[in-house]
Amino acid sequence: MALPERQTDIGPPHYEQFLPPVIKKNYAKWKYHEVLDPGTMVHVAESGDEIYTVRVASPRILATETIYEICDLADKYCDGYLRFTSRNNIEFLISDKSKIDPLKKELKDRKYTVGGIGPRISNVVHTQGWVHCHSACTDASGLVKAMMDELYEYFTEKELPNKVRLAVACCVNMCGAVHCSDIALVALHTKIPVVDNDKVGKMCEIPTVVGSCPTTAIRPNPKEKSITINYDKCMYCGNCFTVCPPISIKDAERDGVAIVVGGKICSLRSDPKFSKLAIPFFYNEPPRWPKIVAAVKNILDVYARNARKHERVGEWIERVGWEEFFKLTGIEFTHQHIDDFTFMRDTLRTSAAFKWA
Amino acid sequence: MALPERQTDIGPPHYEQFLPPVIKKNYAKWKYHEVLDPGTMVHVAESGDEIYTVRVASPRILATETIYEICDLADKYCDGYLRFTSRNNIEFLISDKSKIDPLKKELKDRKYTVGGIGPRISNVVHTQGWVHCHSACTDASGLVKAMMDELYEYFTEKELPNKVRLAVACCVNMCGAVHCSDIALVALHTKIPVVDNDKVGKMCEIPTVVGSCPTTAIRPNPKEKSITINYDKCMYCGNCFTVCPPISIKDAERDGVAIVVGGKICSLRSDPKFSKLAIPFFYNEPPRWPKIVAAVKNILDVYARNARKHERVGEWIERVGWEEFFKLTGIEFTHQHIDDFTFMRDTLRTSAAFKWA
Amino acid sequence: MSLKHKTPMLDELEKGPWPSFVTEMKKAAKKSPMAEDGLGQLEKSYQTKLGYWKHGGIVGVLGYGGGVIGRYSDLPEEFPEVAHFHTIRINQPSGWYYTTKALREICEIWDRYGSGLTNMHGSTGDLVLLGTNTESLEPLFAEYSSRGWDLGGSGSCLRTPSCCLGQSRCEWANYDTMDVIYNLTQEYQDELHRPAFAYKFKIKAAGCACDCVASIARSDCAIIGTWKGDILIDQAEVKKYADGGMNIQDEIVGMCPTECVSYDGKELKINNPQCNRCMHCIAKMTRALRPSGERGATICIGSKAPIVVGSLLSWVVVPFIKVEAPYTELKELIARIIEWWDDNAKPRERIGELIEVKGMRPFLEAIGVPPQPQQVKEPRKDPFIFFKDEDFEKIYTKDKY
Amino acid sequence: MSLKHKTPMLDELEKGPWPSFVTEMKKAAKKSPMAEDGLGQLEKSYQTKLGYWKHGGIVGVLGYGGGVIGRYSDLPEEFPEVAHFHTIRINQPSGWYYTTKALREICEIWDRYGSGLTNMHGSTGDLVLLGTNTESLEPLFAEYSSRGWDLGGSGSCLRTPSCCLGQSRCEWANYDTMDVIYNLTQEYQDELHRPAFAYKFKIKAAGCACDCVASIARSDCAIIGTWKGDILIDQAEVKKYADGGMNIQDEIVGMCPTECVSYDGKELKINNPQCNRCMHCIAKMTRALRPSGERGATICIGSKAPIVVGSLLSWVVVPFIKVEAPYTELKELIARIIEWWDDNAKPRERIGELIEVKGMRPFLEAIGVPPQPQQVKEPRKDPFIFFKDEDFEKIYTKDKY
Ligand code: SRM
Ligand code: SRM
Ligand code: SRM
Ligand code: SRM
Ligand code: SF4
Ligand code: SF4
Ligand code: SF4
Ligand code: SF4
Ligand code: SF4
Ligand code: SF4
Ligand code: SF4
Ligand code: SF4
Repeated sequence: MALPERQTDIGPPHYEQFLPPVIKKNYAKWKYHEVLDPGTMVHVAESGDEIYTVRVASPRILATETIYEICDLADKYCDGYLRFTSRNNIEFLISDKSKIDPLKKELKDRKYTVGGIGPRISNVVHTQGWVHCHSACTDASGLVKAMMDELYEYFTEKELPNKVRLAVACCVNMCGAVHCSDIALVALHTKIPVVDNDKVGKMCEIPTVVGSCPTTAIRPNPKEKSITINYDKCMYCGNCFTVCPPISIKDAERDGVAIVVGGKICSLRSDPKFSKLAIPFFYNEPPRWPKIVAAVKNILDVYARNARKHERVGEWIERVGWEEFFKLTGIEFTHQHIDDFTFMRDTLRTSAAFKWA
Repeated sequence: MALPERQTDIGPPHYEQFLPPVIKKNYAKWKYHEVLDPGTMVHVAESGDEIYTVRVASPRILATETIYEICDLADKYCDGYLRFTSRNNIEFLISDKSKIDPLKKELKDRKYTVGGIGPRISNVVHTQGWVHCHSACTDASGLVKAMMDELYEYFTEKELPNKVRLAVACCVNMCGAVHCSDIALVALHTKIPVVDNDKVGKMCEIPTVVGSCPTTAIRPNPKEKSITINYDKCMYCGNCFTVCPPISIKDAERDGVAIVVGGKICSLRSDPKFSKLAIPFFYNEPPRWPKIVAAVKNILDVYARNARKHERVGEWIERVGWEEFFKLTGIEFTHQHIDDFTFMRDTLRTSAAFKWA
Repeated sequence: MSLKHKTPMLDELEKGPWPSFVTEMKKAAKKSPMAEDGLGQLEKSYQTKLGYWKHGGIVGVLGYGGGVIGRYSDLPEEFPEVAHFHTIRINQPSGWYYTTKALREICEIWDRYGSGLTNMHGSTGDLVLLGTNTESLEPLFAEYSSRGWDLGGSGSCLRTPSCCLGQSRCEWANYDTMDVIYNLTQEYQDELHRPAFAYKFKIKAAGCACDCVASIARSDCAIIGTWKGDILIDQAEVKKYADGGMNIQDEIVGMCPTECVSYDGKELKINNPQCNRCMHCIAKMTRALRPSGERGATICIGSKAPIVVGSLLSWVVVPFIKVEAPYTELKELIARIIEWWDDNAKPRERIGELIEVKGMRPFLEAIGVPPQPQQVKEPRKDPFIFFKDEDFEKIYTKDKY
Repeated sequence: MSLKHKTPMLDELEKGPWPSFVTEMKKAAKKSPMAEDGLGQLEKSYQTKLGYWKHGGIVGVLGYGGGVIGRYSDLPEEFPEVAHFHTIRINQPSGWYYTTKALREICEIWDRYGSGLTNMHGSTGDLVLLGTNTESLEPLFAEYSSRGWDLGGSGSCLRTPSCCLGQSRCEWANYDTMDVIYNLTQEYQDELHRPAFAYKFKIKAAGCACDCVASIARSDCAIIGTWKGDILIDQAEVKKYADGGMNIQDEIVGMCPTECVSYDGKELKINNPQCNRCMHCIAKMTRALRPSGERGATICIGSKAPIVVGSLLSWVVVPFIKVEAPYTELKELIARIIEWWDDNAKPRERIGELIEVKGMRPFLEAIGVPPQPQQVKEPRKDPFIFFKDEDFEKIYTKDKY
């Protein structure tokens, strides 16, 4: 079959063609919304028109087969309109109120998971992991699945004090927004890279490699026409490996996962916050990483029990203090928790006032 | 006259010999205190014993003649006991209540200034200035005198929302605790140093000089056996001058004074805070620096009018926001206010929530 | 049809109620040998706790420098079908809205040339097609582009811009995020497809301070909607919230960061000049409160992931800018921002890192924005102040400070 | 007697109500030609807006390396009497308590050999004698030391330690600041008088979180009193404050940073386990509230002035330590702190700067203090975490995290 003629630089299709008529009509004229249940909300326009949204969980990796099925549902109940959210959920956009319940019923029958709206957990922003990335220290999709099986009811039903945003990044490049999440996992290397001197000399520019290291752990090794890494200074960020592939940093037994908590993105109430280290290291335990899942669950439960309504995880911790966070969660405080990098000044305590815990 | 025999490493005299008997008796057994008026307070011991303190302002530079006079007063009213405070005031320690009023009367007659206790201004922590330091960009004592003449009633009478700690440093070495004061002056150079190439080569170690510059503005100048300073990188800290005298940084027309505000030391209510830049530069205008004095007065007045009871300057500003501070004081916000040094990350705004002002 | 590889570990991840990516991979594997070997290699990773992908490699389509992430297996003998396993980034439509017709078309093409696996969506926003070989790239591009779909960004270029759904369904959007992103994407086609920058540059647009697209944390240039004007109060609706069980004192008054809301049990009051527009009260009482007055956006610059000196959040650079079609002011501003960065950055230096190196002043001066207190949480804490000669003439000779 | 130099500018500073340093200088000038020329040179500085002191110079007394700041005039011809104008730092007594007898003695000696000008006191705490010449140094030292006064520190040494008046007159002191400082000063005589450190090291002791000696901002090692136990409440006294017009709700409850005080108009309650011991409530209601239980101190390390990378405040290193005579535990701790610093610091590197370079871990390990949440405002924000092999054995193999 002959290929059609290619075009270049046309950009994405105009969004308008994908908008349901009720949205086109009431564009920029919405008045309010209401969350009807954990998976359903309605937006009401100045005109009185309404659009209903039913949100469905997605594993983000979708086979085309599943997308066809979703399309079938959208055709049947939504006049062929749907969207995805910034956290990779699927949203069915319903103009005809009477179709909500039938849609939900069919979704249930087909084992889709409805939920994620309002003060609860939504989908987990995550990354490629072993599925596709050369840089991964773990598998993101597997961690998400294991975690969400355990936290399932917080997506489908249970309320929390506020939204809790989870994320997983499979290396410190952090494609997955882990740096500002309520609770997140970030995978780490914890061993200094192994240098293949022969190849480094041939494949990489030594000054670039030396310059890539944020802690100046790398020195040229003129004898070998390669580089050497200072054991005491390397903190395994992998940046040298990114710029020079023969520097190998993967290690089956010492790649693992840290848990960070207390980040946030919106400016409501308090400024956006970075996530902070809660637990420095877990070994990879595929396929279900049970210790990590239990630790996340524990943190979430402690938050749910202790935070005030509308308080995000980070807001709650800042109110009670990190001393209290470690006490309440039973997490051990280690040398790893004390910043020795760029935020050190910012994070060391400079006050005689603190809690004993 | 033959000299007495010198001793070494004897350390300071034991404090006990200088304590009034009532203090010795009630040492570590004080129960409470009360501020009776801006210059007088009483401390009451568990035993019921009392010690009265009358606080008197000092210019810190004291001629022995004045000290003799103070001693005469202390002999007359305090059984020969007195002390100085950490902010360089003189404290008369009175065990006999009936002597308070006569002491105060005599102090008044002799033109001493009584005050500084409680929620008001106390003495100004300051440094040597032109009186004694080679590094000075201004005269600290003169600034203090000019400022305190204007703020006098805040020492002797008027209440403020809380203590307001003033300080003056005559260069960025900041011997005067300016970095954590409610309102403070710090003197600055604002021109890059002039290098005496001949002398630098002879008197200084070039690598030390190069290394002394925090912004890497200094490069070796092998041709001249000296150094060169990069105009664009130098921010006039004077550190090169400290390690190498032939680098001269004083400049009569461009040495001046900045005002910083909002610092605090104690941990009450909020963490200790650094002072932040309020006004980046004033020319030196001896003997009375009228613009600086007016600017300090303005900030103090705005604080006095707007802060809540017990709020320190920095606490008030943090509550209302710096946008509001600049609006209320009418101070212009300039490029100089935006940190471009080590605290940059810490101070740039990372939130969509702020006030228009 | 049974699959080529045994996957006992991955099978564990088909259990449990949350939708399983393994199930998705198996679905695809039934139709695609690529997906089948992808699954096999993944199982091996689960067994050994190691990834088996090589370190990139440059592949692409003619005339473009990005849009495809080259990926090769380390174990091409064991998993020949994923010897190549490139991903394709398709520039998503604003707000991730689709019709089923469009989605089906995308899938049908993908089934013909690729693994049948997708990411809906990538974390920059693209519609990611997961796994194909080098030969299929040109045909795929011909098929997609002829139907109106173009590639997204990868490499040192303008990355695919993205936005929250904004005015399409949200009552709080202060400007038309979807239209702005559509327009900017069209404007920057060349910069998006032909990496010529020092490093990546990301733009994200959120309609309000809720920032539902994480712009302040994940884009070099965040456009965040805001307003200048009072919050209008519908007291009848306030009463309904109170009657409905809301504890207005604790949930609204007590949580307003500027202490500017008060409530006497009857009437809600807002001290508008003190409000910092954080959106909390509006978000939690959407029927009762709404912004009024002039609408526009705050531009924040510089956020990025932690490599290599710790994460950055974006910094407020332009507190307020009007955002109205044809977006001339906004486009000119962004052009100046990118130009300054591109002129000054070293390779692999993001704009936030560059500003850290140079300081805000040269940046603000280059883009023509004056210093304003809104740009800082607090003024500088050290006395190491840089002056230019002209500052003395301009500012410090005035009688006033 | 009229003075040698006209001082029209300085004369302006004799006006006004605040005590005038010019008047002091004139008083001294009448007796001392040194003070007279000092005044003259100062007037010249006021006229020209420039200082006229040379860049230091090393002078001192036999066997000591510090305690005297050498100072020479740039204009020795114009002001010959201040060709030398050194200052002498006399180690003040703890708490700056004096008898008139002691003070007079100090002054009499000073009148004989020096300018008659003093600083009561210097900002490190010393009694500073302002201006003498090189020949007078040995006689001065003989006179002072024979009468029980020793020199304070200058140069790269342990600087003169200082303290708030503590238990001598203050109800809040959690330990005996004056005794601790006396003991430490005696312990470290050699380190104080013979600069052998990399740079200066300052110790300051405050009896409570009011920190009346600015230890957390101005000393490398701050000893700040604290307690472990409840705040005791005398409700009758609370009532008196209320009756006296205190708005307990606004002034106490509303200002407690941990929200652990409550007041129902009758009874004040404190949720003690949540209290961070900030001292606010106690300070503002001293008759009603007082700490109880175990007393001791928090050790904070590292503060300094801004040169060269911005000021530091001291960091909590040891949240709680007992401080009881003979202070063995405290002394050993300080010895380990100074030893680690001295072993590792480059010239002119303060301990705070060194910790920034090395990280907290090597420091804490060297001084034998475990990591504790009290040491941080918040845990690290980046994922660049350093591990030692033994960490994996010790911590991460446990079933519990
Ligand atoms: C596919 C995607 C993850 C995903 O599963 O969604 C992704 C995947 C990769 N990212 Fe990313 N990044 C993706 C979004 C992000 C984000 C999030 C965002 O854009 O909102 C970030 C954090 C924000 C930021 O830009 O800082 C991100 C920060 C990085 C970094 C660190 C960049 C930095 O300046 O710190 C790298 C490293 C690099 O560029 O060398 C990186 C590099 C990579 C590479 C290309 C790995 C590499 O070193 O070559 C990954 C290819 C994976 C693969 O084989 O498919 N990726 N990357 C996301 C893009 C999909 C899309 O186009 O929609
Ligand atoms: C659909 C979506 C935008 C899109 O274009 O895709 C969206 C939609 C809405 N957001 Fe959002 N938000 C969406 C991602 C986000 C994000 C980004 C993220 O999570 O990565 C944030 C920032 C999170 C953070 O701060 O870390 C976000 C923070 C908010 C907030 C602030 C919550 C808070 O109080 O801290 C609100 C206001 C609220 O919930 O009261 C909000 C409110 C809303 C409202 C109610 C706005 C409206 O009136 O329509 C929408 C439904 C809320 C809900 O799901 O409960 N949305 N929202 C995104 C749905 C993601 C998902 O599938 O769950
Ligand atoms: C006399 C005194 C100021 C005063 O008027 O009170 C003083 C005076 C000098 N200080 Fe200081 N410092 C004095 C307390 C301080 C303090 C405050 C404190 O100790 O609480 C500080 C800030 C705290 C700190 O240590 O960081 C201080 C931080 C400095 C610095 C900056 C050190 C740093 O690490 O950043 C220098 C520069 C240097 O050491 O080269 C300095 C250097 C100097 C020199 C020696 C100037 C020099 O470069 O050689 C000054 C001699 C002035 C003179 O000619 O008399 N002085 N210096 C104070 C000592 C009196 C005393 O012994 O009681
Ligand atoms: C005498 C002195 C200690 C000494 O050994 O010399 C002292 C003595 C007292 N201080 Fe202080 N403080 C002294 C310097 C300080 C300093 C250090 C400084 O200013 O450099 C501070 C830290 C200032 C800061 O935070 O920036 C200080 C912060 C306090 C506070 C906390 C104030 C607040 O709420 O922020 C209190 C409590 C209070 O005032 O309620 C306090 C309370 C007290 C009490 C009431 C303690 C007591 O029960 O005896 C004493 C009388 C207070 C008064 O003057 O109003 N003292 N006090 C110092 C007098 C200096 C002077 O002449 O003015
Ligand atoms: S976070 Fe790291 S491993 Fe994961 S997709 Fe991004 S670059 Fe790859
Ligand atoms: S992994 Fe990071 S810290 Fe270690 S040598 Fe490589 S670049 Fe440096
Ligand atoms: S602040 Fe500077 S000028 Fe003033 S005494 Fe200290 S070193 Fe000298
Ligand atoms: S004054 Fe400071 S910034 Fe300028 S050259 Fe000297 S050391 Fe560097
Ligand atoms: S960012 Fe604001 S405007 Fe955009 S969807 Fe979220 S709440 Fe609505
Ligand atoms: S938007 Fe935020 S700051 Fe403004 S009134 Fe509402 S809660 Fe307060
Ligand atoms: S620091 Fe505390 S103990 Fe010492 S004088 Fe001040 S209030 Fe009293
Ligand atoms: S000491 Fe501070 S934290 Fe503790 S109860 Fe009093 S005000 Fe609250």
